[in-house]
Amino acid sequence: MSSVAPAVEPAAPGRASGLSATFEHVRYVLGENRVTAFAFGLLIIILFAAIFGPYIVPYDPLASDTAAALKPPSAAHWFGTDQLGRDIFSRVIVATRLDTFIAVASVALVFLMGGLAGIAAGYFGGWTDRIVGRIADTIMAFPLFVLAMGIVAALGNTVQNIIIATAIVNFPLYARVARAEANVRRNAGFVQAARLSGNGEARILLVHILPNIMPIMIVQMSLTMGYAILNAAGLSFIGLGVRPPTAEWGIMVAEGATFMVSGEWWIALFPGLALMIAVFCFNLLGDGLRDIVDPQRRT
Amino acid sequence: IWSAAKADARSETLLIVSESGPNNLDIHGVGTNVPGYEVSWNCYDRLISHEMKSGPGGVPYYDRDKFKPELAEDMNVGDMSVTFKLKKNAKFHDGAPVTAKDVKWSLDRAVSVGGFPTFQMGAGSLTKTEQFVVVDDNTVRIDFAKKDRLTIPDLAVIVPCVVNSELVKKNATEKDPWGLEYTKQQTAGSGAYKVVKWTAGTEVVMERNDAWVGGPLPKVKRVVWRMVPQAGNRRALLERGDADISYDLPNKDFVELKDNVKLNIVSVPYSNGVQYIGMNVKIAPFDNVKVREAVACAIPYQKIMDAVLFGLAKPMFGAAADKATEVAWPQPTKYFTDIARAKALLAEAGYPNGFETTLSFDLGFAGVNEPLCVLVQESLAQIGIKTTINKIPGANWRTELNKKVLPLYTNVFSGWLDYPEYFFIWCYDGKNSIFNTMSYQSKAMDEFIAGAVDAAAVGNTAKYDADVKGFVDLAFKDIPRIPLYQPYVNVAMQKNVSGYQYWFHRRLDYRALVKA
Amino acid sequence: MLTMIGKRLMFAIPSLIGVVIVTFLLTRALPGDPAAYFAGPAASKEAIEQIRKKLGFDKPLIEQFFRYTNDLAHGDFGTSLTTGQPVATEIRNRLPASAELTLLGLIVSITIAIPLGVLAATRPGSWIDHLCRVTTTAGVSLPVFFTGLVLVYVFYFRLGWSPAPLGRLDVFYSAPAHVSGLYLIDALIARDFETFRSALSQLILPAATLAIFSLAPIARMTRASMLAVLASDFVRTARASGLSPSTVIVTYAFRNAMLPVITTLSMVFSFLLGANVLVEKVFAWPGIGSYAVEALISSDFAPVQGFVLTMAVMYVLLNLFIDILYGVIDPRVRLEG
Amino acid sequence: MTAQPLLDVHDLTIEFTTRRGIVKAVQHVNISVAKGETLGIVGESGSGKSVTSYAVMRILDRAGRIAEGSVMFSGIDVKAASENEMRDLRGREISMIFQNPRAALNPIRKVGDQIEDVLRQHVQSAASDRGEKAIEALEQVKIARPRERYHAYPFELSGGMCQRVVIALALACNPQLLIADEPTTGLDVTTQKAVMDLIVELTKRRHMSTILITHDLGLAAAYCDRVVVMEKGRVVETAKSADIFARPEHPYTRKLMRATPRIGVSLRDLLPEEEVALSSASPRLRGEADARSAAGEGDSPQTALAETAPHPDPLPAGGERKQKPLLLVEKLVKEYPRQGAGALLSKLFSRKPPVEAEVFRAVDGISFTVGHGESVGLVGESGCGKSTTSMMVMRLLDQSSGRIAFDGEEIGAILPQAFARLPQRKSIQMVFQDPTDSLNPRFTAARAIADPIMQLGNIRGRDALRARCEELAGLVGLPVNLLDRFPHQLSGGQKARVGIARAIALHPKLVILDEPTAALDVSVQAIVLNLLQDLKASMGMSYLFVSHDLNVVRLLCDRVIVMRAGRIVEHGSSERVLGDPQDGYTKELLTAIPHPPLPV
Ligand SMILES: Nc1ncnc2c1ncn2[C@@H]1O[C@H](COP(=O)(O)OP(=O)(O)OP(=O)(O)O)[C@@H](O)[C@H]1O
Ligand SMILES: Nc1ncnc2c1ncn2[C@@H]1O[C@H](COP(=O)(O)OP(=O)(O)OP(=O)(O)O)[C@@H](O)[C@H]1O
Ligand SMILES: [Mg+2]
Ligand SMILES: [Mg+2]
Repeated sequence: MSSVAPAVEPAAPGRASGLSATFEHVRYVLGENRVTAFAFGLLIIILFAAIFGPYIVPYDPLASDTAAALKPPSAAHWFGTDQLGRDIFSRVIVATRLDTFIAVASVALVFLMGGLAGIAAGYFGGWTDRIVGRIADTIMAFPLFVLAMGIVAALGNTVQNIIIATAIVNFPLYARVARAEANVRRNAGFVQAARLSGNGEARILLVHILPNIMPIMIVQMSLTMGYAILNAAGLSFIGLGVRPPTAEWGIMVAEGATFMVSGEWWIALFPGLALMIAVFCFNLLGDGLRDIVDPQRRT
Repeated sequence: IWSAAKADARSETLLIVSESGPNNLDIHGVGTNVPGYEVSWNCYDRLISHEMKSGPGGVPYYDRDKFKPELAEDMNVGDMSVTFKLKKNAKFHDGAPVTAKDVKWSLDRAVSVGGFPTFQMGAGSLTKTEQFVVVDDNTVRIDFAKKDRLTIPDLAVIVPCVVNSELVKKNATEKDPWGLEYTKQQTAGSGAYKVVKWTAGTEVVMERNDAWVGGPLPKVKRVVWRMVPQAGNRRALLERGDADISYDLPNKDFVELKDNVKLNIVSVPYSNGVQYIGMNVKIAPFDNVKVREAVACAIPYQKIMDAVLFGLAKPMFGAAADKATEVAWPQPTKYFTDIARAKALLAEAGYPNGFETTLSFDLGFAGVNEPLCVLVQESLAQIGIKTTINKIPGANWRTELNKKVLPLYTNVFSGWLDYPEYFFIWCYDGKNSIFNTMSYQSKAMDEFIAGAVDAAAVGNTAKYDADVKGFVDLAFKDIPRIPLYQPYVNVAMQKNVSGYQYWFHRRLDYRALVKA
Repeated sequence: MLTMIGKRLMFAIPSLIGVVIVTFLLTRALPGDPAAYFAGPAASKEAIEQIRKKLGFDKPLIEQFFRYTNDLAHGDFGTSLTTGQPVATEIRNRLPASAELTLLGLIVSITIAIPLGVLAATRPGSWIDHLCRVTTTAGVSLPVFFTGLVLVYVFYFRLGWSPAPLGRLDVFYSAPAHVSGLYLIDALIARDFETFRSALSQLILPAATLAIFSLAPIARMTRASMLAVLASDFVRTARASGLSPSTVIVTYAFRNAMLPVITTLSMVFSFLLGANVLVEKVFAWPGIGSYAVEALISSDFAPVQGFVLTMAVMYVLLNLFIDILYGVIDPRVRLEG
Repeated sequence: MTAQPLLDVHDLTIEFTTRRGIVKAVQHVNISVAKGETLGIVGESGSGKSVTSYAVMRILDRAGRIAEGSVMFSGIDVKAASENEMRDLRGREISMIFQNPRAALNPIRKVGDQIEDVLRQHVQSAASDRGEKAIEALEQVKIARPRERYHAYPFELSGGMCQRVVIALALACNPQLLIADEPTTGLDVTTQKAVMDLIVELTKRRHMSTILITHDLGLAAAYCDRVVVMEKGRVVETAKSADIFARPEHPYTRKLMRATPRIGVSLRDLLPEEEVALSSASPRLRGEADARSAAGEGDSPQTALAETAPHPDPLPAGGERKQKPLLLVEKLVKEYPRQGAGALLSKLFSRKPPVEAEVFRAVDGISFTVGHGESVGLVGESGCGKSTTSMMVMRLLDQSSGRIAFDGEEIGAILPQAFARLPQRKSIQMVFQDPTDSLNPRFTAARAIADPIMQLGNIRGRDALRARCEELAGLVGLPVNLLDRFPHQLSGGQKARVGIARAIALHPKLVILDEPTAALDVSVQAIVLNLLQDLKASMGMSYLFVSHDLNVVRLLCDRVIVMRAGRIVEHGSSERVLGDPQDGYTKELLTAIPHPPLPV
């Protein structure tokens, strides 16, 4: 019976059923806002490179060819070659996967830590709130980048530790946003109603509050994704990045920086551009998502 | 827009840029770093120094065997002692005369403070304060503990510098009897320059000591030494003519700057220095000599020379198969890149499918080490050895080496005293010094080394030559470390700067520099 | 007001304690061995052990911690291994350099971002709005070190417009007499305009680098909060009362919109202090950021601890300042305090 | 009124460009206001009242524009005037008072300064005596101690005082036309009356014209000379207010008028004529009959109920079990810590338990009962503790002291967290004040209704659940095809039904209704109230009905409890309390209600 129900209703404005309405809305926002549509396009390219990158690149990103070292961009090497004659185009493309992985993984991790802690703090208040708040305050009091450096330096510079460090550094941000959102909802009518319906506290938190906070959190995630990439790049720049010869944008920029003055601009420029485009894309997308999620809050 | 006075100041000031600066102005201090040596060398005097000769490419190069007086007026070598008469008009920066008491106090200090200075003194068999005797106000005698041909040269290195003992004692405390805290922050010597301002990590400003008697009055009045961490910026500064000298630039920059008509580039090989790949012979599978040989055959030597060093180094590989071993160090091995042979050797050693290990390097020298390791990694992968590259921050590098747990790594060693046996004592002797990072132990090796040392002391040339050839051959046969190349010291200067001299410590000697 | 300050400071104490503990543990977890470092290149194992003992690193962690906090309580931050100087002195010497740079960066950023945000908010959806969004986002998307390097390359190396990236002053100028430690201000006090110009020209590129990075959050927040305020009832009332657009925007909308922006500023400042670390490295800036990086890379405990603690205290003070500012603007907060 | 009117709106059409295309918010509207006249604009939410007034002042949103027609104000063409001319007009000639006075004032600017801003803009006084003028303006609106208030910030004033400041602001420059857009919503009934009287007095004295926008027909009729009725962007009727109740011409006006709760009518009378007929046959209401037939369901709700209801014996109101009440509340107290920094600081510094003075009693020892099948009204002005009381009874909030017995069992001692899992939870349910806020935005209507059943009910399986949801939807008259919608896709009345369906899903014995119609339009309110009435009759539930609208309570409740500042001031049967109030406060409440003229 329920399956026929939506068909009965004529598609009056604003009354389209859930999914298609969302889709409509997304399409509207993308249509209205060219910039977001553009970011969306970029995201697709980035995801494509991350997934298929290793299979489509013309050269092995790790293979050196000292005879062809430091060649400027050409038909054979679109982005030129680096000191060891590795193809920069291939390296930039292949690095997409690692960099997006670092971004996604650290964001997922901080969402699990900060997001949940923040929601619990906002919802339960009291001691939970105080403890989570104190932790967030303490982390905030650190110069964040230096904290990330410290963590990576202490734990060792592996991808895993870079992810952990980035997640920890973002903890306060997530905890605060989640806390604020949960706090305004803790006494909302629908939460009271859920209590009346016999939902336990944990269930209210996870089933009723969390999904309502998700949109805001997704925006937050998109924005911090960019920050995660920048953070990893910064760590690489001071020598705490992933291990060579792994292709990673930050490392490539840092290595290329030495060559900039001597005229081999392409070594730093292309990874730098890739880095910038990715961060740019995530940032714009975050803005766009905010539009979709909550047009009032657009910034 | 320069005012006239500023332009004047500019012509009399030398602006040096480098990556890092001193952490201590006194070489006797605890943990003084390499840039600190430069301050010590220019601001303190020693009793004697070396003469110059013409080195590779016509660059003035210190003469290992010839000494010239610095604070001493003359040197009188006896059978078991050496006597120095001090220059009468020598004065410290504060005007106090340099006396025999100061010299003894300084040498006592060097052998007493522990750590590196004491150790370096020991390399010349200078270990006890009793060896330093004040004969009169102007005369010092140094007694030999035993016959050692390194004793006199060791008096010309940086460590046995002469310190203003009265001034430092005034500032010493009970806890710090040698006044190390005081000399850490200011120079108290009689050298050609004195530090007038030091901001750690930022700049050192030195001014000429016009009353210097250690040699001809230097031409440069003022030296400003700035730390510029970014190599690109250092190059930019040079190319734009803002900096006068930079000496730690990537090799590539030096190669390219050679073509720059406005600049003057000097490249000189490190004396007694080698960059090598080390393998810990106590850790499987590197305990197997065949594995070590296989690795030696798999190193992409020429690629490293080209892509990493841009030709600015002396190859230490690929000597002709029939070439006789020389009585010299360093000298090339007979290894060259031969993947097929490497594979065969590895199979013979029982690792036909290779193995996994880590390849470590010092992040402080990442510019060279990183591409080098990436090339080595790639090449080793071809014979089945999978390596993970492990970057170790400079400060921890020594700690890690000390633990002797790194299976495979690259490093440079170079000895101040340019004698083969000096190098081998450090790096190959069974006494297992910290520079014997491979934990290599061999009775035969120890005998060759001891033999050479003794032969040198008594001047037995034939025995000496045989022993040197013996230990070099053995080192190449057992191959615990694979020499790659002899690095170059590269210095880039503006065309109007001249007078560069190469010293064993490889730091700048301002005293000879001239800015036109 | 005073009670509010007291309250704020009291609330900050637990975080500061947290910071001290975390940094202590973090630095101890660093891989280096300061004893080996101190012992020098050719030291034996025994010599290293001896130095370890002398430095107190052989003691259990708890004891080391108490020693450290005890020293801290006496104002002793320890001594840096790499530079050999007492950390407190170094921080005191270097802090003004970082502060001058960060503040100038922030000021530049604010003077650009806030008008931009206001403009974008008054014309939402217009080209200026999109331009504001895209340019500021682009700014925050660039890794700061990359921006810095490119700026140096273009403006110093290629064009020669900017002086050599050699720190705070040209080699041939001497620092003005120390009053505030900020060269710009000190030079003005000393009426030494040549030095002022030199210091300013050295500051331009690094400050611009920081400003580019911090435009986005400020502009965005300004825009968002302006939009919200412009849509609020009291702005409508003001309009309906016929107040002139400038009065409406400045007196009514802008002052209210500033409240969340000020909160953002504290975030941005803390962010900039982090970014500073990289910028200082690029521009050979003798600030505390580059100092901390070097120390961290070489596992030099004392400077890292000193740096983090200084930063944490600054952060607390900054927040206090912002709270006070908030109170000045918003009477509701004042009353609560 | 033969002379040229002060304001003449002719054939006005206003369009908004929105995400869903162009919306015509107002179409072909004609309104005129004569000098000295008070005109009421009445209509339900969204009917275009505000937009019309914004157009008059030309302060429409960026997205809106006057598409057609003209607005003439004393000879000036508002549509064509320059922005400068308009600015002179606004505030000096025409001014406006908005709903929610607190939000209408700049929160961080002293009220005196805000008044001065207007004076300065319109050069109404020299700089020197501007302050005096502002104080004078405050005096005019009868604010006590105007000199002090001059320096006050809006947050330091009560809602009523804020509204007075807004009025002072609007009248500061002696405009000719005052537009008051729902000036009293959000205020207490007693304050409401004071404010309205003030506006009328001031405008009359100054011979000003007034437009009063409201959705309360009673209010309009009581204060206006003429009333304009708007529906869906169009004016459907214009009449003298004396006539409009007597001879409503347009069906919409009639509907509105009927739906307004007033003395001497029954709940049924509130419904539109055509639906009274329908509802007498079954409790189902308009929209639901056709929806159900579309869904292919034919059973009458009573039968459906009889099959599943655990309590199939509906009791008549005030039945024989009255002696043993369903709910017994005794000496219930709720204390909150007093807020503010003082309390916070003292908490930080002292370890002593908080002393008596530091707490605030929101509910101060009240006792009452609710019998089986009885409905009890709880009335009182905002902040008197009505919601707090209901929350405690619901076990959503812990009381400070006192006891609560439900159906003979003590439930007062059970902590709110523990109560969720007890069987009694099923028996006490609640319908919330704000239907939007009480629905999870991410749950469909069906999911929302099913939630209590899934947690506490014994129906398992998707299909069974679905069937039960549809059944409940049928009961509350919610078309089945709306069950798959999300809250934002439902209208206010529909959302209210979802909330009610959810509350009755478990056959509760007691339902607490916390101002269930406060957010709804009168006509929707009428329908919902009837629905509640019918459900109660068919399911034998008891109600505790919280409201501040005495007229509504009179219609729905058997007994009334009047609260003030946490205490009960009067209680008794509805007729008695509302017909013959004993307490002074109750009397005051009653007189404050604007009474529309009775229909003939
Ligand atoms: N900025 C806007 N953009 C789009 N549509 C709008 C805008 N403002 C108002 N509307 C539409 O205009 C119509 C009339 O709105 P208006 O505010 O005049 O209603 P109202 O009669 O004042 O209702 P209420 O009693 O709720 O205040 C509504 O349907 C609304 O959706
Ligand atoms: N959590 C709380 N902390 C402190 N005070 C509170 C809290 N909740 C309510 N109050 C106070 O208790 C009093 C009673 O509030 P309650 O919500 O019961 O009023 P109400 O009669 O329902 O009013 P309304 O008609 O506005 O809903 C109010 O003065 C309110 O400010
Ligand atoms: Mg309205
Ligand atoms: Mg309430």
